[in-house]
Amino acid sequence: MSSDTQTGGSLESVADGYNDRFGHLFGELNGPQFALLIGSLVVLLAAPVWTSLLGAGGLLRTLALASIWAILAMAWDIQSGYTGYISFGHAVLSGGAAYTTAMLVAHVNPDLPFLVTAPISVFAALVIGLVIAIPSLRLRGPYFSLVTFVAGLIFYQLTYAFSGYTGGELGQRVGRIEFELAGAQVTTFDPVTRYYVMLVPMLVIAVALLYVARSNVGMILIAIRENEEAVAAAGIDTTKFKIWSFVLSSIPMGVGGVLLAHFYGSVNPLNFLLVDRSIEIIAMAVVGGMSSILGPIGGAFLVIVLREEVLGVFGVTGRWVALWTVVLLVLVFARDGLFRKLWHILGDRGRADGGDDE
Amino acid sequence: MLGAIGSFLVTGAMISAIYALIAIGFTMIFGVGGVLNLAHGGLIMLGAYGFLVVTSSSTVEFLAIPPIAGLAVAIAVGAVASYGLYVGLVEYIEDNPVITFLATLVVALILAELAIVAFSSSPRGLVNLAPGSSGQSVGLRVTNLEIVAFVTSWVAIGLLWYYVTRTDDGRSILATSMSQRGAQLTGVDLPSVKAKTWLIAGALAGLAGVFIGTLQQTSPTMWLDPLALAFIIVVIGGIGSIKGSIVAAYLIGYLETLTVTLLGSGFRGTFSLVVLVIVLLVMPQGLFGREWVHE
Amino acid sequence: MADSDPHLEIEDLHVYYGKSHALKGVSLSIEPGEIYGVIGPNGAGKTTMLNAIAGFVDYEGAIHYDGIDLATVSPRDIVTDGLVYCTEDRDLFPFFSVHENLQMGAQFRDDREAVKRDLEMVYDLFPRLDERREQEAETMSGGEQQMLAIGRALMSDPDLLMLDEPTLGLAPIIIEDINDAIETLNEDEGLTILLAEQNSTFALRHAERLALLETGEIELAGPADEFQDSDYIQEAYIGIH
Amino acid sequence: MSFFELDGLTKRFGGLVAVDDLSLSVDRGEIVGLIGPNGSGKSTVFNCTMSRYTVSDGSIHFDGDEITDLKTHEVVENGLARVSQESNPIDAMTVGANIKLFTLPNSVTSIRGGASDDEIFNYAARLDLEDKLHEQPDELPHADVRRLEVAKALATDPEMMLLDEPFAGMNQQEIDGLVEKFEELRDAGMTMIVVDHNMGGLMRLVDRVVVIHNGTKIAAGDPEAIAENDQVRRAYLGSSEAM
Amino acid sequence: LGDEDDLIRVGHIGPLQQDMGAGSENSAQLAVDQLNDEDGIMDREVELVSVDSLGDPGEALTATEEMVEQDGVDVIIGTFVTEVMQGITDYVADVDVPFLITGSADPVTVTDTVAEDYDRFKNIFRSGPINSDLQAEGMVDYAEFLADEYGWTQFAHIADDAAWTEPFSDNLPDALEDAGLDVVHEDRLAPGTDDWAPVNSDIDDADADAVFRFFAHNVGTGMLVNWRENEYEFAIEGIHVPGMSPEFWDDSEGAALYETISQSGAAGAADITSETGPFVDAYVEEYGDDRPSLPMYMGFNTYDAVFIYKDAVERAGTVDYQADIDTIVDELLETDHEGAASEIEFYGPDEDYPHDVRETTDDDGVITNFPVTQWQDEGEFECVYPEHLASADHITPEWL
Ligand SMILES: Nc1ncnc2c1ncn2[C@@H]1O[C@H](COP(=O)(O)OP(=O)(O)OP(=O)(O)O)[C@@H](O)[C@H]1O
Ligand SMILES: Nc1ncnc2c1ncn2[C@@H]1O[C@H](COP(=O)(O)OP(=O)(O)OP(=O)(O)O)[C@@H](O)[C@H]1O
Ligand SMILES: CC(C)C[C@H](N)C(=O)O
Ligand SMILES: [Mg+2]
Ligand SMILES: [Mg+2]
Repeated sequence: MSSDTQTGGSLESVADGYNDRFGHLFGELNGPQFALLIGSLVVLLAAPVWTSLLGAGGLLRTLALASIWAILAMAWDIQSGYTGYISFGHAVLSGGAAYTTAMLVAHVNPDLPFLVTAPISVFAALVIGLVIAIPSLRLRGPYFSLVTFVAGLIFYQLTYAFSGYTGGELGQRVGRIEFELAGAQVTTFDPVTRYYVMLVPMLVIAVALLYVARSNVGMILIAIRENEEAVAAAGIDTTKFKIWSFVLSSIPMGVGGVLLAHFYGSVNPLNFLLVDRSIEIIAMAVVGGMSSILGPIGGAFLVIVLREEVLGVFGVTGRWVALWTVVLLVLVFARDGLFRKLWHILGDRGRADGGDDE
Repeated sequence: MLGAIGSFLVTGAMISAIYALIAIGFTMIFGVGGVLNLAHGGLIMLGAYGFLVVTSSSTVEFLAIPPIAGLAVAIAVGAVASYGLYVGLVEYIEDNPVITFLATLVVALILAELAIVAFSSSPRGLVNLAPGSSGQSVGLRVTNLEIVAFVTSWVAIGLLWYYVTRTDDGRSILATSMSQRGAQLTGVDLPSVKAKTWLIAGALAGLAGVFIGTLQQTSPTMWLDPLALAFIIVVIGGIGSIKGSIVAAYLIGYLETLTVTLLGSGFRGTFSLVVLVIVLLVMPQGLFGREWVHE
Repeated sequence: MADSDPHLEIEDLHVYYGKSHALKGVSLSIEPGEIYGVIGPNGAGKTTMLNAIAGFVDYEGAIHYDGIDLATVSPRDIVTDGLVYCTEDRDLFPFFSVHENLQMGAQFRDDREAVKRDLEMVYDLFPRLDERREQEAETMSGGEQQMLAIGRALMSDPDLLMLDEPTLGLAPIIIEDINDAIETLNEDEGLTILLAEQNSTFALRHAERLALLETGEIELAGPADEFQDSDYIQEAYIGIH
Repeated sequence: MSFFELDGLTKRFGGLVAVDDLSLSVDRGEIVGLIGPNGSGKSTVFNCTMSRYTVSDGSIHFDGDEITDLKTHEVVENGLARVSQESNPIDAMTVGANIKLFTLPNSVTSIRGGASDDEIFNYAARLDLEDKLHEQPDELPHADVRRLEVAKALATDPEMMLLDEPFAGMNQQEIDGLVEKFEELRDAGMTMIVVDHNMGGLMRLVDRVVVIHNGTKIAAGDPEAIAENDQVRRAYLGSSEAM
Repeated sequence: LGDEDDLIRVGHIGPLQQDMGAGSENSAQLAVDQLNDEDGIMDREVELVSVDSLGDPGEALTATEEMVEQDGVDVIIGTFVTEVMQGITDYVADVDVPFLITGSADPVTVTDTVAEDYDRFKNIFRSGPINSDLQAEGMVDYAEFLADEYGWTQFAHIADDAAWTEPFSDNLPDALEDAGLDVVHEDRLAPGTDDWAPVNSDIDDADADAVFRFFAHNVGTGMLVNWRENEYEFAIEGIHVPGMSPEFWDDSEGAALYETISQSGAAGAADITSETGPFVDAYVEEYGDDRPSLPMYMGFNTYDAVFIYKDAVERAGTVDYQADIDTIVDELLETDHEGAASEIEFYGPDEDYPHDVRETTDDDGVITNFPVTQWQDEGEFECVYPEHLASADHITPEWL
């Protein structure tokens, strides 16, 4: 591709520096793409500063919430977006982790520290993920989606059937995150700390998933989506990789679920298990651009900011009508996702050969 | 004891007929277009609210038409909405099953929220088509409405069965489900077959909406359970098989009645879901289904 | 209709798949009652041309059938007007029986008596199908499926039959059966046939006139005997016969 | 024991016996042709070997090991590769990536691995695809797609290949080119079973022909003898004209 | 926090998209408007900040934080669902903002908090309704009334599977037996039950004369329809929150007929105190065309709470809860208010239900601030119990 960048060679040379060192790990970038990434990162890391300057403390809470959903959307993407086995019940994984935390607190010991409940809950998400994945991955296409959809319904109903343990419709209290880190007390009571407690795991997970997605594993997962038989013919155990994708997905889903439980301070079926939640996760990934990891992050921030900050003008119910309508429009008119579009526009403007975001 | 068994059999039969009605429209759409129309539950809800608007004196007073006319309105609302959904949305996206799956579900969510805006989230009752009950003398309790629903469902199912399996038009609908290209090559009028399919499915949904809306309640959340049921029944019965849907509807109807009788209503749906998963794993094509052929 | 009016007339046909230009201005005309062969290497655009005629792809240019501009007619009406297409992929109804598949071929026809006669004709032509009336199409072998596809097309009472690669992947002995069938239909029923073939032997054997298509353009068109010494045929068939 | 051996292989689909007690052996370095009428069970034999179908009865041995009940990927790891009747490229990936996929290790933790760009170039070059590495498969002419299928099979470094109708839909010129490539592979020690209805291409290539009909062997021998065999003519070839 | 201007901000939280929450919000607004028509609170203008709990503890916590940190409210009034209230108590206790509960009924609201750790939770009060322990007692009184009236002795008991009904399930059956009545059937139902045929048929099979059902999350329309169509021979009594909506008659197409509901304020059908009538009239004048056209029980309690807060802070001479919470609490404890719902006084810190509203009783010790209403002919809401407040007689279906 010919070099016609006016945006300044310095940007390009920084991007090149990155490409030389990390390009093979996370994918190559051109100047504008690099600027977008670094810019977004700075905006996110500095959010407590600029939100308080703007007097928009509520926005910080929204961004914290968006970070959690970004984890969920990325986690869905590495499984469904990459393998093409579209899960319609992913909220079960995050919900499972959240409920594990809640039930540990409610039924084992209310004083269990976060550093104990969190790993157990993430592990629970992994177990649930495998319980769903192992039988259902034998099925293809709509059948797989159906079983995951149904798994969501089953878990939803079980919270009612076993309301003695789960608190039924009304759910259970979880409380805040409190733990010690390097001698300092970290608590989500403080809005700024809470924000970073949500943001940092999101960034770590993003880097990890990007690394995996740009590796052999990502290539194989995509190939499974495109043509599973061809992958088997290549001597690759597709079952193993599909299950692996569920593992890669369940762990961050668990992390997201735990964070969300502490963010709300409580769990209930509505916020954690209702089909709407699974669909929201998918909507974020699709709006951002499936199978790109970065796209779903953008999708999550867009959807959550719309939902919490912008569409509120339509009222409590109206905002959902508006939000779902936006999602529907993206599905029909930009089914590859908004952020992927943006990424490709930047890719075309810059010098490097697109961002191979697949 | 006899009374208990009798009432189990009767209750099961009533509910199962309605389940069959719910599922068949969904089966048709899935079978013919390969479209998983997750807005099917939304259409059922529209039927119920359509009936509410025209029959209740508390919504639009001067309307308040007799319930039997309201039934016709509900059927029409379901049919038109269903057709509108197809030409307004599904037609443009049906090439991509994932997008279609998602978009129709989003439509259902939008419909549910709109229902809240229009009617608030409080559930509503519907004017009863057939008040009263029968059978107390022999120790069985059945409301007249259940009897009406049972008979109407079977008439609708019977007509549909005849249409699909015994007429050229109907055979074309089945054929289209197997191969769209083949249907075109043999001169099937695709737009008209699709229109008919969506209209019929929507009409059945509207009809079912009135029965569910009266027997249970009419509320903005009433779309999900019927959808889940339709989904489960269709998969257990086998994609595209009308016979399968009816058998599975009875299986699930009786299973639920039994579960409720023995374990209480909290476990109502859970067992159906478990049965579904088992059926899928043991015989992925369902009882009467064919392997899902892509395109 | 006067003999001189072409049955099918294609003028300056262009088809694009995205940026790629698959047909670049093809013109040809087919007379009633003739067998017309279109040959050419892989990817030349033969299937694309038939798909355009059947209304399955968008095109530029004009296609007239019995004087009707096909652009103004829906794919369904093209079939009911007697222009019937038997595709490369066969496109059978996999879960219908042989008999039901044949019935579907005639689903738009009202002339019940004639349909019955045609059904007997097809069963006469392909005794194999007669033996397997109740077998589901999906479970038939490749060759039987090809017979069924042709049979189903005949049930639509065609005036002009388009056959795309009727011999692909078939055993030599079945190719012979199909040879006989084509000859019978053309000679006894006066059916016009447009035959697209990549393996030219078969087309050369039947067609009265041929067109050679390469990368979307007609390289050569004319009576069959002119073709025997064309460069393409020579090159493509080195080492055969 | 031969290099590759089918022993009493049987495959039933419900009541239908697609392959019926078929035995067959192939020596290292041999090219065997497998022919028979449509529906005689040829592809089914390949599908059983590659474990796309589970075997109803009988056994399959390869290079001294039993491979009857292995999974597809395990069969491939053992050194068998198949070019199937339908081309199966991944259209969303370039030709190069399609080939690379076939070199990736079967390990979820192997993040980087598989063939280097040079190696991929070499695989492609063996089938004259080296100029097309950056094209998408759906932009390629049919013959190139078939060559890509062979290149992918080669990329798994097989010792033996099963070729299902490699010549279908090709003209004579293209067939000749492909026959040459196969001969080069034979010279490099590759063992092959080839299924095709194109007698011109097939008979030139193979050392030996096995004919099956209704899933059972009806004849075997060198190409000339088979072409003259009456039973084969009646069941498959018809009047020799079609050759 | 947000106190630079001279406004006093009254925070309100409830499920605003439901009739209950909307009625409560309207009532709060009415109270604030009435205050501003006079001298406000401590001569400062009052502003209402109303947030939606969405009936969800998580959302409610977010909304509460926002209300306290962004909007700087001086008091929080509301919460309908007990679980929502529990979701925000930790936070509310930590920030010390006075919190007057006006909808949630579970006694643990105070017994697990104020009673356990007074210093931490002292800013939490409930001005209504009386807690479910006391409500259960009230129900026993009512059952005895029914037994006298109709000779009913066999009762069934079913309830939402939710926190607020636990006291009913725990206490009511025993208390009824102690009163010499039989409890022939008991059950708890998951919220969202929509198939009522088995529920009614179980009650019928048990030969109950009446069923006490306690629904706040379940909607009993289907139960009523099924009951009427089958002409089941038992009466339907107890609590049914959706049935408290003045719009329920229309919503249920008249299926509401004959059901009774206990609720503070008696839906305005009776003059419980001298404040009741004027409040209801003012409400109807302002909001009578909206939904709900009457305040509903939470509206009464919320309206009262605004005035209780006003009186207390004016006595305390401060609204600065961060500095003076102890003074404010002390003054709240002094409350003796003639409210629209009833006479309001709080239990003291050392009693069984610290900071909870006291029940009022008549001379026989019968609880009077938990009256029973009944849907009667043509959609009239009547108060049928206690007898001295009744606007009409309790009636039973003609098929009984
Ligand atoms: N749907 C499509 N999208 C994009 N390109 C296509 C499509 N269908 C065909 N092509 C391309 O158009 C050209 C003509 O294809 P066509 O199938 O018409 O050839 P053909 O002559 O029938 O070949 P064959 O002998 O292989 O059947 C080829 O280059 C092919 O790759
Ligand atoms: N999945 C299946 N289910 C049922 N029957 C099958 C299945 N696969 C193949 N068959 C049947 O098994 C028989 C053998 O099929 P196979 O594909 O092996 O034939 P083939 O020799 O490869 O034919 P061709 O030359 O047409 O490719 C056929 O009768 C076919 O209908
Ligand atoms: C119905 C009310 C008296 C109780 C309220 N719904 C609660 O959850 O506490
Ligand atoms: Mg072609
Ligand atoms: Mg084959």
